[in-house]
Amino acid sequence: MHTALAILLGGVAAMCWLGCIGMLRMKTPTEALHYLALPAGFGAMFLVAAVSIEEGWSSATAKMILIAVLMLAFNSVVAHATARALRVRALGHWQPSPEDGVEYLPAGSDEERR
Amino acid sequence: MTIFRMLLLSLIGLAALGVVRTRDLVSQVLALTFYGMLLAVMFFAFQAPDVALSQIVIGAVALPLMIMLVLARMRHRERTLAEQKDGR
Amino acid sequence: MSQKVRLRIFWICAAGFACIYFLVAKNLPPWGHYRGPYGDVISSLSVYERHATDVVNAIDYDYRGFDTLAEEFILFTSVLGVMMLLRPPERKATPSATAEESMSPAVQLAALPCFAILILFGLYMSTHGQLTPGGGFQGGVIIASAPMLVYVAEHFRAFKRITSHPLVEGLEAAGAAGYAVIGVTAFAAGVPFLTNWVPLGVTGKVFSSGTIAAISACVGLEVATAFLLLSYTYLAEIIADAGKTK
Amino acid sequence: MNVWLLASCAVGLCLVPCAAMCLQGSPERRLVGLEMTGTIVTLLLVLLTMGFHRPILMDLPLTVAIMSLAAGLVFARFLEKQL
Amino acid sequence: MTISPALPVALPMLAAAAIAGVRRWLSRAVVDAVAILTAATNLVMCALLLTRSWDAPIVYWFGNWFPRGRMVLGVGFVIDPVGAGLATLAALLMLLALIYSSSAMESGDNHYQPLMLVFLAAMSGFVLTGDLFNLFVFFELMSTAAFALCGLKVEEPAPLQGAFNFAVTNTVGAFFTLTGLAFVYAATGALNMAQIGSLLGSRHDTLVIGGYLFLITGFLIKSAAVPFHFWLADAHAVSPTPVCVLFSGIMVELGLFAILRVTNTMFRASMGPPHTALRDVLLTVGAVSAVWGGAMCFAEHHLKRLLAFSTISHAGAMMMALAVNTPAAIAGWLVYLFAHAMAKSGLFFTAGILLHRLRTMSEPLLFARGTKLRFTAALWLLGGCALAGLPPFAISLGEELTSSATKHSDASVVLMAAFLLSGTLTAAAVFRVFMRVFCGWGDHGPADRSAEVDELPEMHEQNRVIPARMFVPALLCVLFGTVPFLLPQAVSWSGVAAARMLDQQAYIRVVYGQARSAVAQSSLAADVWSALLHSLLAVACGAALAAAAVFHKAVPRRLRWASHMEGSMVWMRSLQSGHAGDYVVWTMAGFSLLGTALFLLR
Amino acid sequence: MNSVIHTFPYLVAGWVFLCGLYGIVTSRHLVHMVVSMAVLQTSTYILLLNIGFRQSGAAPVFADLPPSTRIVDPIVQALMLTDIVVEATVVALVLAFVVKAHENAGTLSPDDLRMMRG
Repeated sequence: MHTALAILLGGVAAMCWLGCIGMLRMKTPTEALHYLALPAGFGAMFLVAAVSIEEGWSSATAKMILIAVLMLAFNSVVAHATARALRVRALGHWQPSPEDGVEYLPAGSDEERR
Repeated sequence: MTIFRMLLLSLIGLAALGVVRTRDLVSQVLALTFYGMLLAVMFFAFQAPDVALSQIVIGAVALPLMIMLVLARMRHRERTLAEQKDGR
Repeated sequence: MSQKVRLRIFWICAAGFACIYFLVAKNLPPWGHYRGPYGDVISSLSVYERHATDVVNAIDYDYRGFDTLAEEFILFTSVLGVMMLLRPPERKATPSATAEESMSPAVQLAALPCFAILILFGLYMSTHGQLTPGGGFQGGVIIASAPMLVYVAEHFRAFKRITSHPLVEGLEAAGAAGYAVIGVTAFAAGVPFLTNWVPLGVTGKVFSSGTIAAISACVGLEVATAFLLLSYTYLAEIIADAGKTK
Repeated sequence: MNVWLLASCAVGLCLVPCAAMCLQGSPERRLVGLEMTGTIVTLLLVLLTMGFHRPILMDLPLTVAIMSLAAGLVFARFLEKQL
Repeated sequence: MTISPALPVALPMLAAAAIAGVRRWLSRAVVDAVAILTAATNLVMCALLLTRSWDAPIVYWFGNWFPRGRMVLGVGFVIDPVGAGLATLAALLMLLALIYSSSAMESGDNHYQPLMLVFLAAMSGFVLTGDLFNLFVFFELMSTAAFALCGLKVEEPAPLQGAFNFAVTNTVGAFFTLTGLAFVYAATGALNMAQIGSLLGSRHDTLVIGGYLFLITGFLIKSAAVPFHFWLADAHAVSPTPVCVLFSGIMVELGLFAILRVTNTMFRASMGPPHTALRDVLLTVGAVSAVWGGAMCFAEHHLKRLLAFSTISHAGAMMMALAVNTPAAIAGWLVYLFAHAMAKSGLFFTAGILLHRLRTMSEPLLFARGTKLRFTAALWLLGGCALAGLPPFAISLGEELTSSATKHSDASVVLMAAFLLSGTLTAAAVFRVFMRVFCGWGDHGPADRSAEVDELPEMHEQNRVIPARMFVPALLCVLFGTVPFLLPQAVSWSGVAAARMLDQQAYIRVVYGQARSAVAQSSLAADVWSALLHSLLAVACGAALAAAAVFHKAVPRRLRWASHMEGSMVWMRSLQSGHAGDYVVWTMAGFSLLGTALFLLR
Repeated sequence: MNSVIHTFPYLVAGWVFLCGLYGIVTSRHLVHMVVSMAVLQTSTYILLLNIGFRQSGAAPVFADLPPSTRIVDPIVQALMLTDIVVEATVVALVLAFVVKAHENAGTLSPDDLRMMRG
């Protein structure tokens, strides 16, 4: 049991470190944004496992699960909103257009599909 | 744990200097938010959960948000004034 | 005084300040070995005499409740001051010429559950103040931050309807006055101002510890509405213009 | 000093790269760093809570999670539209 | 029925919240009536508390938390005659200010009255409390209300800058105070002032000195001591008249009161005699402020700023009384405080009437335009005489009492000189305005930058007739200013109050519910003839100085230093730079100097 | 080493105080000045917290603790709670001055905004 706990917590720390170092090494903010997923995804999952090992089923575990769900569900939205803000600040618009010279999205993704 | 606390305090000292030395206002607000988070962690590590909680909601969210709103309002006004000038 | 001169004087004064501060700090009790009895006495009393398990909240809303009353009125005053300073001038809304894209559907969709969670969590926080960390103050700020998500989702009309209602202002005053009124009710029981005179209930339950819970609720109301008013007052101009582009 | 506190020290040191992100550079980089800080602080507070053996304090990381996500959304919107 | 000591704080707060909640639906007249009624009730309640506190200080524990043994648990009010008297004075001035503003001011959509009521509650709490942190919280509440009131006239750019500078300097001061509070808490582990006093005893190490230094820095900023004074002129120049009355009449003095309270109830044994450092330092600060403020006052041509600088000068004079800190000196301080509050309020009300009629505050622009305003002129002249202390106005009585406490010591010369200079210079400035504006003598006089700051009148509509409600407060102030002189018991009463204030041991005993102290007797008597002589000298010198400045063409070229003083003290004026960063640097400089002096002289 | 640890936290509070003052003094924009003021305020939290801290003391919440546990000083925490509110509200009010000054004067550099000079 103790070993499992240690491994899980080590995993959390490793995810955090990987995320931070990756974020720091990336040149553009958009690239750095990708590393948010490591601690928010894997870190939170590992932590749920670790807390439930330690506590069994208790209110703390429930809260931890809630935290993990929140992180998984909303971190993607926040990352999307941030990416959008970064793109709009860099290019002045969100919808892709030929003058961009950068293809972040497949052409004509949003409007046409509607 | 003592060493961890000391490191946290040193980081706070650094971050405080970083916040006041940032001249760009939007950057400064973001730095202030980071500083607020750091303080919240420190309060928690120093066994003050109540204070950490209010530091999170005030120092790391409400206060930067207020400053952000003020900056937004001023930019908005500057922009509309510039547009009115162009319109004439 | 030019920047250079000011900075030069600053460095001299900073050296003086640092010396004084160092001399004082050297004589402080060694870190981590504080011995003052005040906190210990109160924490040994609060569970038995007030049935409150969160000592910090017991201090804030009972032992030193008078400080908190004044603090609530600082908040009240400053909201009043902000509203007075930024009271809307007679100005026509000038819709922005450059049409802005609205936020992505993903954000608009996510903002609403987040709104609900914030409100629920804020209510939880302000009602459990005497038991666990938290309390009216923190809960109020959390509740007040929920409408910002409505704003982010660009339901401007809904945001305006939530935050600019005259009722908000009334509730803010009611929250501030409520605290003082709770204090005054103690006179009816023949005890001094702000005495916790109602039955204390069972330790660990939501409706325990007497007026602490009631005061916490009042503070929550006051803080939530105060921050709503603040955010609306700062955003009023932008909203007026944004509403016109739609 | 238990394994939770050890882990929290390791995670806490991650705040240094976050500080490097948040205290210099363009607002965009800072925003990304800030969101990373929110995530790491949430995990850190969970670890500390368990390390102090006070599961009652679990409300705090929950608050941090909710508030930092909400704040992330709001900041992103303002950075996009107004600032 | 006895009045609960909580009510002077709770009632205005409740009234303010009630007004603010429904202010949209209330007419101006109703709101004014409620506010005036509340202030009047407060006045009565505070007066009753004053009479009750006469026999023994009233101790009131909020939340019914009586001390357990030697451990004070909750927050307590300890009401002694000085505190209750100041609360009464605050309520009186608030009443007059509200009466004045009901006819003379726009109320900013009824935001103004609740702010004033909160201000009143804060001042009452500040003077009545016996708890250090409570003192700080009310200090902040008072400051917050004051900032908001200062920026009331939002249409003009100047008020906002004045209010901003005011807010920044005072908030920085509050942080200094809070740091000091933390040090004191670390040293004693208590927050009740009596308990701190008994725990500190005669401890005199760097922690105690530093804690004291940090604590009073905030209060020194509030009481506008040089070099912490810069915010005051900016804030006064831009505030509406009734707010100026409260700032000058009572708020600045409350800063002094806080220094007195802190020094006497907590640090009397540790900082007081036999250590003389504190006395010398405060005496120096007071003397410098008195002279500096007077000189700046004479050099100023914006009427409200001129009065603001005279407040700095008089606050410096009062600070010297605090420095001496014997029963006679504190009694003198009380008389001085009351007389000055009345004189200054009368002058500010009169300036408000001038602004209402002639629509500017700049002396060069007002030149000879007041010749028809006989009644206003009389009020202004009387106010000038009151500032110089001409009997029956009581300032000179206070000066006499204070300097009688230092007979035969080296401080007495400093005191006399500073009092004389302060009275002369401020009176000269007021007389100069009188000669130029109301008599039309001489010429426009030099213009300066600050006088160019144009001030909009406080009412939108042009109103040629002055309502009685504007005159009555000014007149009442001038009349009240003579009370301490005409009432023979006033001096002995203030002697009793001062003796109460200074008896630290009795204070501590009362807080712990032990033996009531015996009623103090006072055999103080001021030498009226000496007071008369000094004040006549001040008035004569002031009039001469004013005449020399106004008729500067008739003065030989060699001797024109009066008009030089009026027009060309560039370096002193350039320090008043309107930059909040500068003000904070001066605060730090003052703090470092004070600290160095206290640490080196100990 | 021990004596360093015994005073270092207090010195950090003093350092943050100085940082805040530095920010206010060198500020070229009123909003920057307000933010520096907020930083200055945090120094008081750090000081208060460190004064009341006890090594191996628990957080003062007795929901899951036996009542005789050694805890850190709750008083300073109550004071800090009050203090944090005071900070937020004062900043809100001062920001309103800043907004209004911007609308009236069009600039926010304290060097240009000097109606009050002399």
